[in-house]
Amino acid sequence: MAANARVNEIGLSRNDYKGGVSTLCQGCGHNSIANQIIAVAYEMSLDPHQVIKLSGIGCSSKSPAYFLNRSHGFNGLHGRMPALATGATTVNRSLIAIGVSGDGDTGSIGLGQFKHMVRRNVPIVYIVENNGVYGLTKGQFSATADYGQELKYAGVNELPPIDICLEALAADASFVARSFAGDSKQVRELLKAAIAHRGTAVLDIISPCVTFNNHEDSTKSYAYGKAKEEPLHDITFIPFYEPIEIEDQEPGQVRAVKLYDGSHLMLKALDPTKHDPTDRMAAFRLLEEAREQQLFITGLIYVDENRATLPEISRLVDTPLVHLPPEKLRPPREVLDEINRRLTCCN
Amino acid sequence: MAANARVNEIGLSRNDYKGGVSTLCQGCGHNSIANQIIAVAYEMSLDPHQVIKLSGIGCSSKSPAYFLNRSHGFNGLHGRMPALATGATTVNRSLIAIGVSGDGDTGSIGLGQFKHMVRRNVPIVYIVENNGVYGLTKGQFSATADYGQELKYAGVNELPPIDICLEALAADASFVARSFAGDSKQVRELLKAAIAHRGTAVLDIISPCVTFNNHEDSTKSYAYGKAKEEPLHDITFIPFYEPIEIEDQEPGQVRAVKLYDGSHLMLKALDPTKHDPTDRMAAFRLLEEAREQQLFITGLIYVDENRATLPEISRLVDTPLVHLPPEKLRPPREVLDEINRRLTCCN
Amino acid sequence: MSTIQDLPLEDVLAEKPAVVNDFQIMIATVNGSGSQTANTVLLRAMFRMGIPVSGKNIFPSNIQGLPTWYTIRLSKNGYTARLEDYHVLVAMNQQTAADDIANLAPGGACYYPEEWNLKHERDDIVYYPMPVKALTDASDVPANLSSYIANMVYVGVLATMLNIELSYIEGALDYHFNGKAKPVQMNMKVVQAAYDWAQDHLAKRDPYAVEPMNATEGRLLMDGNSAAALGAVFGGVTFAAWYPITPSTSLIDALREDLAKYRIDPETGKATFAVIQAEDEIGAIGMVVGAGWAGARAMTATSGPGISLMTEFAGLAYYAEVPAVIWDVQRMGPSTGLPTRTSQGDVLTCYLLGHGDTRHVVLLPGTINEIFEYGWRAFDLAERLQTLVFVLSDLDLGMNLWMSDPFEYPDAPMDRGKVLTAEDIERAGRFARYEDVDGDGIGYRTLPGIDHPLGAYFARGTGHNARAVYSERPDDWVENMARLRRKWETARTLVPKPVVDQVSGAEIGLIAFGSTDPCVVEARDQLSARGVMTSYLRLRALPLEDTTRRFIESHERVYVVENNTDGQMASILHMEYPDLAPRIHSIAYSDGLPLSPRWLTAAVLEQEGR
Amino acid sequence: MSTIQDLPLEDVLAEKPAVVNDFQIMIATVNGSGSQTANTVLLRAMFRMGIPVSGKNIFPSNIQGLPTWYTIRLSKNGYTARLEDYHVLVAMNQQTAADDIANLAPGGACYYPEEWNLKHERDDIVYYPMPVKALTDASDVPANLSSYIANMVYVGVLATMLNIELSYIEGALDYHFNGKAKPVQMNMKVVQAAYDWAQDHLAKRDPYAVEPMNATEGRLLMDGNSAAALGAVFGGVTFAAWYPITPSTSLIDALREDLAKYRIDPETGKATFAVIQAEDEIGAIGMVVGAGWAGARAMTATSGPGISLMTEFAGLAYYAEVPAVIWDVQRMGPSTGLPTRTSQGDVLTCYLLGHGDTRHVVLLPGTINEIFEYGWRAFDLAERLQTLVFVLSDLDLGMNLWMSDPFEYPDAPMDRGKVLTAEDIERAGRFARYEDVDGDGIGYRTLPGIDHPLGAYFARGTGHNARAVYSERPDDWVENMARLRRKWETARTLVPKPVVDQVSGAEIGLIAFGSTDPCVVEARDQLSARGVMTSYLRLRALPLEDTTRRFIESHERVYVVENNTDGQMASILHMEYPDLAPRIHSIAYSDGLPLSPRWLTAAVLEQEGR
Ligand SMILES: Cc1ncc(C[n+]2csc(CCOP(=O)(O)OP(=O)(O)O)c2C)c(N)n1
Ligand SMILES: Cc1ncc(C[n+]2csc(CCOP(=O)(O)OP(=O)(O)O)c2C)c(N)n1
Ligand code: SF4
Ligand code: SF4
Ligand SMILES: [Mg+2]
Ligand SMILES: [Mg+2]
Repeated sequence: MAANARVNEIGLSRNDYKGGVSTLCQGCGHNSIANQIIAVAYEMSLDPHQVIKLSGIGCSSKSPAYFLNRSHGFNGLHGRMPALATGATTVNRSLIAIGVSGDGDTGSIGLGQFKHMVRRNVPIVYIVENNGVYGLTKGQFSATADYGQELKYAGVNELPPIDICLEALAADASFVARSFAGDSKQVRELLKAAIAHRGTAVLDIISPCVTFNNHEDSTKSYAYGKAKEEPLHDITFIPFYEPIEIEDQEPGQVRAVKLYDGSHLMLKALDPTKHDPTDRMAAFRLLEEAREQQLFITGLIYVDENRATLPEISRLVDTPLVHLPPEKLRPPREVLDEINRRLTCCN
Repeated sequence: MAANARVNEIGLSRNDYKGGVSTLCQGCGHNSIANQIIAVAYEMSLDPHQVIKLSGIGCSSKSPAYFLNRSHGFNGLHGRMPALATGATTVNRSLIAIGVSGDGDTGSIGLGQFKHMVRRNVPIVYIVENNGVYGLTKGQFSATADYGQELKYAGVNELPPIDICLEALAADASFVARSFAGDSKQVRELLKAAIAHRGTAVLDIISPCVTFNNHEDSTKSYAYGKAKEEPLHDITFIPFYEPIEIEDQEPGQVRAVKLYDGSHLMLKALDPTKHDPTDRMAAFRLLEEAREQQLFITGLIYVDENRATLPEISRLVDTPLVHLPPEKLRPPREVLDEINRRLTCCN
Repeated sequence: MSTIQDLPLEDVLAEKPAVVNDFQIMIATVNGSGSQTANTVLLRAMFRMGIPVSGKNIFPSNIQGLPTWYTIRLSKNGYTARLEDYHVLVAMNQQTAADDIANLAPGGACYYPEEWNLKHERDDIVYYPMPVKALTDASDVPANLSSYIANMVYVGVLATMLNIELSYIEGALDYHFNGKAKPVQMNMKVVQAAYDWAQDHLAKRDPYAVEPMNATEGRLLMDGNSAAALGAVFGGVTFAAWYPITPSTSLIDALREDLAKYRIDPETGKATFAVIQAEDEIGAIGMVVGAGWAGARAMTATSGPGISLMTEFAGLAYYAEVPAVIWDVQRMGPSTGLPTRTSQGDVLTCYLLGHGDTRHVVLLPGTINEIFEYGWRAFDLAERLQTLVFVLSDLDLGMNLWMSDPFEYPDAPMDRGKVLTAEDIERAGRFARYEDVDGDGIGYRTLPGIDHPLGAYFARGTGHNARAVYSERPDDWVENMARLRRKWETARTLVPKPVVDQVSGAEIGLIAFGSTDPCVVEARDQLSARGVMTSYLRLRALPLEDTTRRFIESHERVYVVENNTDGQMASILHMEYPDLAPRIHSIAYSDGLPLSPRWLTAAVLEQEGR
Repeated sequence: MSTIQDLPLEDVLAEKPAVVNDFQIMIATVNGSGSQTANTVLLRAMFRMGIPVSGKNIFPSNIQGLPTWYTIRLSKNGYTARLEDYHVLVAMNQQTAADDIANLAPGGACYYPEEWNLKHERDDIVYYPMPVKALTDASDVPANLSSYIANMVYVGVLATMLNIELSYIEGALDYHFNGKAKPVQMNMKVVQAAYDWAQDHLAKRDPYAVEPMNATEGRLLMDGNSAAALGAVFGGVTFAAWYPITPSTSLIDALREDLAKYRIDPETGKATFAVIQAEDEIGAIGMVVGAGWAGARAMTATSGPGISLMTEFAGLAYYAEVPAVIWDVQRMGPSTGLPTRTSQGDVLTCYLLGHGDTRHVVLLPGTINEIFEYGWRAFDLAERLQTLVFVLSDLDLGMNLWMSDPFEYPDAPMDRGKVLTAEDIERAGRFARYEDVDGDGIGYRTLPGIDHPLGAYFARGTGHNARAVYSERPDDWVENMARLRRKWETARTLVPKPVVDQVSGAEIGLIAFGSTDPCVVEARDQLSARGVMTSYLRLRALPLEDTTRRFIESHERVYVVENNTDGQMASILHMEYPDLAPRIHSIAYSDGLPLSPRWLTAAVLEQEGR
């Protein structure tokens, strides 16, 4: 039986959740994430018409074109997707918003908007496809780049990285998780939890850039000693890579993932029996410790299901505002007459 | 002996550190802070010509006009002082930069720039005169407003406050302190430490707005039960207040400060014997606990004297860039000749 | 209490008969002193007497303690422009008193607190000391509240001296305090005491007086920002995002109040709208664009600095074709400029906002009525044209009180523009977002949530083809821009037409827009008294439409009058009508104050070489 | 390996004699395939043969896998504009091959990988299959590196077929790899193998060939962004802040490289400059304005979206009068538009950037030399005028390789403008920042750190008087704006004058600027061949100066040629010269590609009714 023939609860096949053909580099972690979104949307039987896809600008922000073709999408401005999402989800509270951003998009230009969106608890699954570089503009450091990391064209990064999860937490996020693009299973699980979450669900997914983040020297990795070949060509040649995929990770275990250039990324899967994700202080501690140990904690770091979302705070009617009929929007003639009466001279 | 007659180590009187006449409201906490800056600059014998005063837009951001008239000042754009400071201090590394911002300026519109400045460890004393409202635009909530607080025109604030100190810490600040405008002594002490600090020194100073933050209901305070008078006049009347001034606070003690409207602010002075300000994790814990207890920790929360500053990272020559002579700036003719030779056809 | 001084004023007064309902009062105070209530009560009292009035508040960009001036003009002829002269001065600010008095028109009246012991240096004006402190102290208002009502002293004194019946004052207070008896009473007590005191102690020695008329019956007095808010409510606004900035803040304040009044769902008690205070103007416009894309009637209000920050999003909305409404209540620029002074300095900025080849629809209301109308109509235009609509007001229009005819209920149902339903798509079997099906340059859009497999599209600011698919193809780009050009031509036919007063035989035409209308109206009368006949066209929108071309063609010289430095509207006319440009001349001035008719008359006469 | 097919081409070729040094090559690849090295090596090889060349890269806005085209034009007459036709096609992208081949000029040559087994559908072109895979596989380059050098196959084949001596290729490779022997050798091996293969297997059946000339001696080949960076270094730049954006990124990349080479202090090994990657463009311009205020020669480089974000700071710098240089390497807008396509669409935006009455100095380099020159001169202007100077380049100028004369060393010492020292102030006994001492509208400034009690001032974007003190006074505002107007008049006299080729008897004039120069130059020749004589004025800066007025006055019709949709420069001319506006016509077009002379010639003929 072909996978395509199968349908989910609402009668859609996996194909109905597909997007356009990706124009990202072969092997780019962003593509894996798009695939997991497709898988999860299919498995959860999301109605694609009720989904909106939002993004900023960057390779990562192109992703929404590569999943859920039947959903409306808005590829906005660099770093400004949070504002678009805030407006759209407020006026139509029945929509499921999936936002895809990059680390430059969210951590550099978009940091302010990101934090204010989190603070407002806008109902959105907000994915940061985090590669520590600006992919689309060819390899500058983003604000999440490792301290001391070296890139061919950008030189050495001498600034401390911004931690998307810590930032979300500090801004009172109601859902904070981290994963790795190559860990499909965990990405899917966290995506499902995020979609089920009412408010802002921040998902920081490490998604290495095969083309520009080919660092030989990274605080995330142990030294990679290969003597460098004389370059035979310049940056305009980009080799093809297979996407990285890791096996299921044991909770609590630290795993080193080998990246395209031989460098390593240190991941540590959260042990849910040891970490209580409703404990904010514990979440801070977790992130701070991981930072000191220079590894990445993956899993659900913090969740608060009780925080009111923006539409709730705004005390909106249940009907999405955009579906209100004209008579609910324009007060009747008598109201204006009464206003005129009250205002005009000389009562 | 008149205070004016006294001079400091560099032969300047206190008067030489004064600014213009304040146009802020009588009793505004911002004025007290300006006065402490004058006092500290005088006491530390700062050379006013080596000081630059920078600010954004707001009542708070007007402050630099009210101290150190002999220093250059730049009253910039709303929320964008960090960028101005970054440029100015990089090209003239001998300057002492004192920045004054507001909670709207830093916490709302300026959050992104603020955090990136902190991350770069730009050498500046960055003061946030924090009153939880937009003073200059007449009393809207800023991002640091208490959750649940009620203002006459803005209604009830349903969003969690942004904690300037926590934000600074998350962005790898090298100096984080909090104080209260009415605690002159502590403000002065922290100002001195901040000025002595090499990198970004973030000073979050609670500075109540006598005019608009006259909240009757605040998570910072115990309920204020006074039955409200029928307003005899509208918002255009602003009563005069005496500035609030508190006595020296015992370390570790919690103190309730009565504000203009009778509401209370809960302050807790840090006990330096109990808190190690070089321990980042401890600083996170401190802030998180204070948050849970709805009080404000005052004192030096975190300091790291070792983090490299932006001019250091940039490996600048010791001479301020703006003082380099032309011959250090424009390469000689021979260099261009050589470039031309290398480039031109057909070597 | 003071005694009445004797001044050798006879020479001045002898020539001057009583001046009734035709002069200007200037009230000089410091801000934060609460004079706003007193001033608007005075204004409204005279309005209720049937006298055409206008009031202008000239205030500083701080909260307390700096000079503030309020002018009240009475004009039996109905003129409402700013006069440079003032004839009655209420000097309550000692700091500026010398200047304030020096500029009082000869023969004028100067009221001041007797506590000052002012030296009466001018002998061509009348001085009236007022026992402000004594009267407030004497009032039975609790001591801690007495300073709240100090300004009522001058209200009472002026009532006596100008001849205003106290019932009008009381009515105005009642209006001001929304019928709440207690504050009305407390204030009235002071007014009455001052009134009585003046009756007893002051002899009228100046010619300025008021008399009831019948020229305001059925009219209302409102500030533009409140009218805009009300208009938006009747436009069915569902979403507003904003960031506080003078002088636009009160627009959103009013909107929030009105929405809470008129747009709470009666069944559930819940809101049929959302108003979000953004973290800055980039956030505000971003939210509005997101909401507009999702199908809401979305708006924001801001001023120059906010407009600057909205530049990038304005370009996105233009090119992705998202409807939304942006109110720019203009203040002085460049930069933060003078936050509390008026200007028409953002015309070019808004018209062209965004990098690349961008051009926006701009509405230019000139009266309170129009502000209300554009408050709702802007949404119809935005949704019909699927684009941003800027509405340019300014501090003068927005924050000052103006007379207006009552508001007219929208003359047509809301125009939600070309939005396809699932059924529409099912019928057509296809959907291409940016296809020019009707030849008017406007495509059909769908809203997120539409229940049809073909219903979705992908909005973006990057190049796209008619099916909203990313495209870098040169022909796609050119076709898209050509369609946007057609849409622009469609916009010409939909925006409000100019108001024209074509005077046969007039060689010269005046073109203006927005808040300068009262100035032009009055200057035209002054000019015609000097034998210069003028036609007048008041622009009400960009893009221009043919009326304006014809108006220019039919006059040898046209002067474009505007309250900015660079003559921005003149520049737009030059670039849009290069063939007519030589006859289009700029008369522009900007010093933070509304334009005065005297200045305009002189400027026209000078340019005309007369 | 492939055998040579026989095609009935005789009819085409019979008419066509050899076409030497006068045709265009199109190389169609996918991006990320590394063809850039092959293409520029080919270009440079022919340049080194003495043939005038120009190369244009038309690439997508992604990193890997999408169509990319590179055109190399050879023109014995020295023309460097984009041709619409191409005559030699190297088809390396199967995805676009059908279109690429369809558009090849009749009689043209099509090279393609033989692995495709391409059907030869056109009988009016010559097909040359190339054994790309076989030759790379056969090379002794390690297998894992072989795809790096696949593109060298077409370099070798073309060398044979066009008649390029391999020594030129080797020289170009040597230049490309900065003299590093190993990559040169490895690449050359493949080139040689392909060359040999073609010698043996391909018979020349098309007319296109190259021959050494002597037209490039002493000239250089460079992209504008590199020239701008070098210019800035010689301008003594000390501070650059930026945020990455195509197509300006390579300007800062080059700047960082050059600074590291030429501006490390030899004594200390430390930097005499700082380059900071900001978090966004608001940050970038803010840093630059802060640095400029503090006395540095500060610059940023960006493109349209960045310009939009800089709007508010641009207004501040204008009004607080802070010197700094902003490079706008223009790409297609509105909005994110086409990030990798060229346009001149930011002219109006930059000229007017900021709300309120704001207006900026804009430099408009048209050649690589000028870019270098303005790279340093912009600082002199900015500091002299104490204002922002925008330099408008574009993707075509900035990222493509152009021939140029060698760079000229600055003809004067750096002009740091009016900066007072402590001694100056001591002597004068006073200091007023915004006083117009010299009548040129430019005040004297001091820098932070000045050691004098009177030396400090307070910069701000709000209203201020001549002493830099906050002021809301109408007269202070008016005086300040009047002074800025005088400064603007001073700017007219300081900015580069237009370059004029006035042809006596020409009825019509062409006005252009920037990257369209090659197009205009060639079109003028075409027009004159059609009997239409034209004069030509190339603008090099705004504000306009009198040369341009006189040029327009001396022609009955003037056409403003520009690579945007709205005719933005024409609009500026209309608004600046309303009296001349009727004779100023717009010829504007923008589809992402550089303008072609054929298009311009046709457009002028059409407007001229010929
Ligand atoms: C205002 C603005 N500035 C700059 C750019 C150029 N730009 C496009 S994508 C990008 C960085 C993207 O980085 P990131 O968000 O990390 O995404 P990635 O490509 O790495 O997935 C930049 C700077 C832009 N489009 N808009
Ligand atoms: C771009 C921009 N938006 C809005 C404003 C209006 N504005 C001036 S001050 C201010 C808020 C100031 O609040 P805060 O920083 O807390 O200072 P405070 O007045 O409370 O001391 C705002 C919104 C502005 N000047 N510029
Ligand atoms: S450049 Fe990097 S981030 Fe962009 S598509 Fe390629 S691999 Fe992914
Ligand atoms: S409004 Fe508030 S913040 Fe502003 S000056 Fe007055 S008291 Fe201070
Ligand atoms: Mg990235
Ligand atoms: Mg504040």
